[in-house]
Amino acid sequence: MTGDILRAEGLRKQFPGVLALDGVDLSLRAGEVHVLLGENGAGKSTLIKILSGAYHPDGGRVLMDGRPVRIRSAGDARALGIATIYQEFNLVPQLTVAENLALGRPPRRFGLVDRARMERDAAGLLARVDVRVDPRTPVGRLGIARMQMVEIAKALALEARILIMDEPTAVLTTGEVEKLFAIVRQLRDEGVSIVFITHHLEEIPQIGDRVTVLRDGRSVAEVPASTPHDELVRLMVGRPIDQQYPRKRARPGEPLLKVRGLTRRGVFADVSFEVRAGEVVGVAGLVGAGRTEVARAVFGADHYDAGEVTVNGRRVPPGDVHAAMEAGLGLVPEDRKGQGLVLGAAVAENLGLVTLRDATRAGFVDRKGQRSAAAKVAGRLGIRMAGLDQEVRTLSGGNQQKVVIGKWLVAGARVLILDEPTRGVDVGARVEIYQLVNELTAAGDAVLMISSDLPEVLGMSDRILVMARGRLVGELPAAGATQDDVMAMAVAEVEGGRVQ
Amino acid sequence: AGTAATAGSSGGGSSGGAGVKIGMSVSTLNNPYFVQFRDGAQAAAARLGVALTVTDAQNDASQQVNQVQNFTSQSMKAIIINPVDSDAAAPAVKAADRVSIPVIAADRGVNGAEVAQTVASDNVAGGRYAAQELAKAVGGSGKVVVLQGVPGTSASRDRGQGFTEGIKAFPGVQVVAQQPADFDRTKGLDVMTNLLQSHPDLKGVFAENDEMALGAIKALGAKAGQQVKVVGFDGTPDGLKAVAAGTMTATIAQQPKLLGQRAVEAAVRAANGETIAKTVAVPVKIATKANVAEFQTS
Amino acid sequence: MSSNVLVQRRSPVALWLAENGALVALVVLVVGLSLLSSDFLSVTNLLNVGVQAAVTAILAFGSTFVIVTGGIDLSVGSVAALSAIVLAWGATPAGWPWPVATVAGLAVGVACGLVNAVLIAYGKLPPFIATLAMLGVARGLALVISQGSPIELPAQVAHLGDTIGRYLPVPVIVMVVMGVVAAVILNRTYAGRAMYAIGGNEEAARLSGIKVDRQKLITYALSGGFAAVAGIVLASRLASAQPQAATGYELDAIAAVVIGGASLSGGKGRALGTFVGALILAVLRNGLNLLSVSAFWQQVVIGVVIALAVLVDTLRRRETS
Amino acid sequence: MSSNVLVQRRSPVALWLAENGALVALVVLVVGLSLLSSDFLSVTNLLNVGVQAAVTAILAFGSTFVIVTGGIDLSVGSVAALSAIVLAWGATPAGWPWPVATVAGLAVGVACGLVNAVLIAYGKLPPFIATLAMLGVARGLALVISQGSPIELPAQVAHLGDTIGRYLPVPVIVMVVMGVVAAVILNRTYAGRAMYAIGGNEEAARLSGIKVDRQKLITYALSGGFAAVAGIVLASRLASAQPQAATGYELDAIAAVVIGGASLSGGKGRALGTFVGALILAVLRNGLNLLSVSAFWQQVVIGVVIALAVLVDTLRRRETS
Ligand SMILES: Nc1ncnc2c1ncn2[C@@H]1O[C@H](COP(=O)(O)OP(=O)(O)OP(=O)(O)O)[C@@H](O)[C@H]1O
Ligand SMILES: Nc1ncnc2c1ncn2[C@@H]1O[C@H](COP(=O)(O)OP(=O)(O)OP(=O)(O)O)[C@@H](O)[C@H]1O
Ligand SMILES: [Mg+2]
Ligand SMILES: [Mg+2]
Repeated sequence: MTGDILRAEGLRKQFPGVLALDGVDLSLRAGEVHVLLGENGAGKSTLIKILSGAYHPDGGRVLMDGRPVRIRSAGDARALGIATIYQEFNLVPQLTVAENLALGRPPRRFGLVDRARMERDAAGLLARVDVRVDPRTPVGRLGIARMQMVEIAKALALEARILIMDEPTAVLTTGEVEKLFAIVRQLRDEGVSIVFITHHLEEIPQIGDRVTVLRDGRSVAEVPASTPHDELVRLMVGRPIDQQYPRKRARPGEPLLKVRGLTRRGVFADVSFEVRAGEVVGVAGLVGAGRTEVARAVFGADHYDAGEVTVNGRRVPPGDVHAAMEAGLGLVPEDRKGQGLVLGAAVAENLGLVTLRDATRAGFVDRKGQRSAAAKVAGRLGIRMAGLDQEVRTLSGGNQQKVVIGKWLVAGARVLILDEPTRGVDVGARVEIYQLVNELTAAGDAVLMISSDLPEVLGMSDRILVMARGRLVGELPAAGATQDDVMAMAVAEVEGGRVQ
Repeated sequence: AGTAATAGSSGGGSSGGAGVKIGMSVSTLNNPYFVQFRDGAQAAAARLGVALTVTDAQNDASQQVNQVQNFTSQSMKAIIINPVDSDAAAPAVKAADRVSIPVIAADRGVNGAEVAQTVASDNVAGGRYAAQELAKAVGGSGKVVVLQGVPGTSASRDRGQGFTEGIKAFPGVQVVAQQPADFDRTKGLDVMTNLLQSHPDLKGVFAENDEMALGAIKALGAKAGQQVKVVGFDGTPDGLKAVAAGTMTATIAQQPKLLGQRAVEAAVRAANGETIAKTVAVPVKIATKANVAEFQTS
Repeated sequence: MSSNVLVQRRSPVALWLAENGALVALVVLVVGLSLLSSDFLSVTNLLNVGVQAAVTAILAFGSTFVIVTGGIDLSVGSVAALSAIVLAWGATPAGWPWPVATVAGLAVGVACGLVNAVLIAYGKLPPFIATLAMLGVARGLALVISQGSPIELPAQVAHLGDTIGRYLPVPVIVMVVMGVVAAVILNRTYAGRAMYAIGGNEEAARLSGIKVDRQKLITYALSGGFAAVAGIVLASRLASAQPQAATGYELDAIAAVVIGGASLSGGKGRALGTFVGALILAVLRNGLNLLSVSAFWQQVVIGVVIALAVLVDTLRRRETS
Repeated sequence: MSSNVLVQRRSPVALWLAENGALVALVVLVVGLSLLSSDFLSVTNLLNVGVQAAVTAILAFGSTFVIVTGGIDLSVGSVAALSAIVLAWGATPAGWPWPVATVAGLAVGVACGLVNAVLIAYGKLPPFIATLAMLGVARGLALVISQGSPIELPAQVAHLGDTIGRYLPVPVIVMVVMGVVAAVILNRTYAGRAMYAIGGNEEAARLSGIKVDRQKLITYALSGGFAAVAGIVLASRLASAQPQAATGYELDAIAAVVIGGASLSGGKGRALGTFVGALILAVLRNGLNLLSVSAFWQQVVIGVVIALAVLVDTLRRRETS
């Protein structure tokens, strides 16, 4: 191990209205896992996009093996042996898994794409990340976690010297995280250097060797991965955070949301539960358990075949989002880019989307009122932006997530369904969101929280529902339950097996 | 004419046309002139008792070839083609010749293939008449403009050519602009409005069809027929009305109804195996205020 | 949280220009033409340009709604013709009072839009196909009703083509009014804001409680209604409704919207931009006539200038960003 | 992970049908027309339909590439005309040997496509605007070169319009060959797969090392090349190159592609679907002629049938999914 395989020195990057990087240094040794840590919008993704050729820096330089290099395109990065898994998916939904894995470099025979070989290669890669999916499935049909695993497989296929991973664990459940870590460790032992971004601080000692902390576009510290949790938080946020899960349990009142025998053929069956006023009900399960599908059906985003949903005593017709909202339901979807945000519109517009109807008098929208409401929520969630007019597309991932949650906070729903609400959100902002959940329940509203982050489910729920293969397989009181209890239930064999 | 003879045996009917199927492909029906042409043909067909199928080629030569091909597979006894383009019609006519169906060319000739008869009014000659009329109307001198039809169409080419040839005889008349208005009334209005800006001292306008002429008249307002003389082409009902009203000085009337009628008559005779003349000229006439009444009644 | 938000403010003028880039192209064009032709910059000529822009602009305002939602409306030219024909036919051969005929003409336009919307929202047809079908159907019906011949417009309606006094052409007034209506709808109403949301991300709009299907009905109905107004203005200028009027105008309308800064993938577009786009097209055609550019070259020049106009805009935008 | 996967397998036939839904519409149309007209199902007539579909189909194959990348090419009709005019002009007035003239004609088509691509990829023009500009420019140049008059085609090239023996029309052969070429490019070549990637997610394509700009050059060049072939076939059928040929064919070509199941937002589309789409349009026009539907009503009927054809497809697709 002689010195650094890659060094970044004094990188600067200016966007219109935002100085994203303001002199960032990074040193990466061969065969180490180097964690990048920082609040939402600190500049982590911008840094790695420079290293992977997606952005060009306005200042500073990058050295590989001690020599300065220019990375002008994804192709250059690839030639230098750098592979990247971006925070936002870079998959083509219409193409098959096999084609996505070979994107940009399909195997060819006599000048023509060799599909048979492509599918064989894909099967091998998928086996390596232990994902069971037909390589001929279009990627658009996969769930979000499975897509992430495909992204990982795609990066592995490049057999790079340097592997950069931007929040790969954000959308994975505990089981897959373990699998991913096993792969990472193996690669590290083979001498591959890994840059790893995460907002899950508990993952750092498990997987990392060293940590570089970014704050406001500057690198503020380089510390060993064994640095205590509180110290990392202080470096990152600039202040300590005393309680990570500040749940204040209230006494549950009347049932606000009742779901009876909800069934959608082939997806979920006979799901019944209720959520009471003042309650936070967590929903845990493995990826593909059907939690998202149930949430969407309850909210009217999808149709279902049987069962009924009542909110506050009112029956909600199936497949009617508007009626569900009228009844007092709200849904923060898991896929912020696809379902949560109008990416090309301003922050203010997005925050006002749900309340558009309420802000309308005689057909005219009170845009001033909407703006001030948006400004209030943005301030409260600490959305880091150039202004309310910034396009949501150009916000950092975590800040985009805050906008998705924010738009429902403006709306004031009685029962809020949160699907992976803190995905990609930094520790500080997470606590802010938890505080908001507390305020909602204290005011007599209810929250149904789907999360693959088990500590979060355990820490913030009052009760936990566990789903497996499209069925509700059990319920636990949050107090006293452990991660193992939940996992045991989630993987337990379901009577009847496959849902049809 | 050989084609006509061979078709005779299958005619079966007597001198009339009862039961005969005839196909007619019209270059476009988006133009009142061809609508009248069709009306004349349909009237004649009704009178003779023949079944006339009319298709609209929408000014697209290859669509017209398709339509004529389709006629041949429908076993029409005769086909009338009003070519979108004289050259481009040849392959279609050849295809009909191969299966011995007589073809009558109407309004425009067909170059490069045998037709049983061409019924047409001469657009080039019409253009020359227009030049003479306009020159006479402006008193042999002054600035004039030409509103052109859709660039590249044979009607625009021939009328424009005739006009250019004809106007040479009048050295005092100066053609100061030739601008396209696509045979369209609205475009005629807009283009004329614009030309008036750069040529306020205009004396005359030749429009390659009545639609554009009517647009130009609208643009000229009170000047039309007074300071500025407008000559159109086609003799459509609206055009003739303008001539009667004096806003249009003259239009080269082509008698489209008569054209349609003659074409059907020729087709029926060809279908019955009679020998018919190679060409029939339906005269173009100059409609002016003095004689416009004759045209309006027909 | 973050204490120092790293913000550079840009001047409002710069921002406004960045959003109305087509204006720069228009100004360049106007300056160029004034230099090339002494007739161009007269009041009468500029009014002519306004009148000649009116029909395209009104069609394009309607298309802006559709394009903002990420759709496309190819039927506007045909619908304009059909509306005018229905009006004229109602007033003259059918003998209805002219206000009834006018309402009928407008209603036909709205109805065509609604049919488009039903096919798109409920039949799930791609807007391109649904409105291409309507392009044929509306044109065909206009020809059927009129028997292929122009029909005279009732005199009261034909006044829409007049000029009030010396300097106030009614088509220009109608254009400005329709433009303001379009701007208000887009910026200030629920329907307008919903259009942007749907065009930006239809699924997100739906999950935010916007009734996407119903909003599409409104959008295409507006487009049809604007097309009807355009058709009536067009007919009034000639005092006669032509069944073949406005053929091919859909491409002009869409071009005006896109030149004005909208994106065909939806979520972007402004009434003012569309207005500028329509003016660019009208100025260009007017200028070519004034300069007596030959018929064959005109199409070449129009093509080149359209490309340049938008190129100027995109290059300038890239620099500022 | 989960041992039992919640996947329903569908039969290959059902899948194939779901992906080639337009075929169902075509079959319905053919059956309907055979019942209505006894002339329809004759060999000669079906060959006619094939010949009549050829030009649209070849244009549409080229458009498929562009639409798969999420673009649009409005210039194909004009480019077809320009290519044929250049060929004819080169061979006759200019006196080049016919193979040279033919290569020149094809090269012009490719060049037009490249200009489109440069404007789109490097000038960042919306494809709609870039190709709309080219629509005007190419048509104008065709008129300029030909002076507005048709030019005779060299006899050797005109043979492309012939029929070999009784039953083998050359345009049909050319169409089939171009279709196979398009299918192979789309399915089996790097360029083809890159088109899908760009249309599906341009950013992902770029970050996966695909040279997006270069691929766009290839895409539009192919579209231009296919347009040139279509133009030459069209001219050969008429034995003469017309400056006004193929006017408005761009909409037919796009319609064929979309009827064939492609999406204008990119990432989807197949050569076979496009072929079926072009056949639907040709069968429809042929059928209406055979049935002697009145000219005015034809446009109405074509519009209605196009809408129905795609409606059948989308409704069926909704059921199976
Ligand atoms: N294309 C862009 N245009 C304008 N601003 C941008 C753009 N991309 C990023 N930014 C801004 O740069 C800053 C840094 O963003 P970056 O995505 O690097 O943050 P991050 O550290 O990855 O945050 P997160 O943890 O939320 O993913 C943010 O303020 C963001 O809004
Ligand atoms: N092994 C699998 N292969 C293919 N598709 C699967 C598989 N498992 C689940 N799915 C699909 O994924 C859907 C489940 O969605 P999703 O993964 O979003 O569920 P979830 O429980 O919300 O999980 P999470 O939100 O944690 O990703 C089901 O509709 C199912 O068809
Ligand atoms: Mg990030
Ligand atoms: Mg989920």
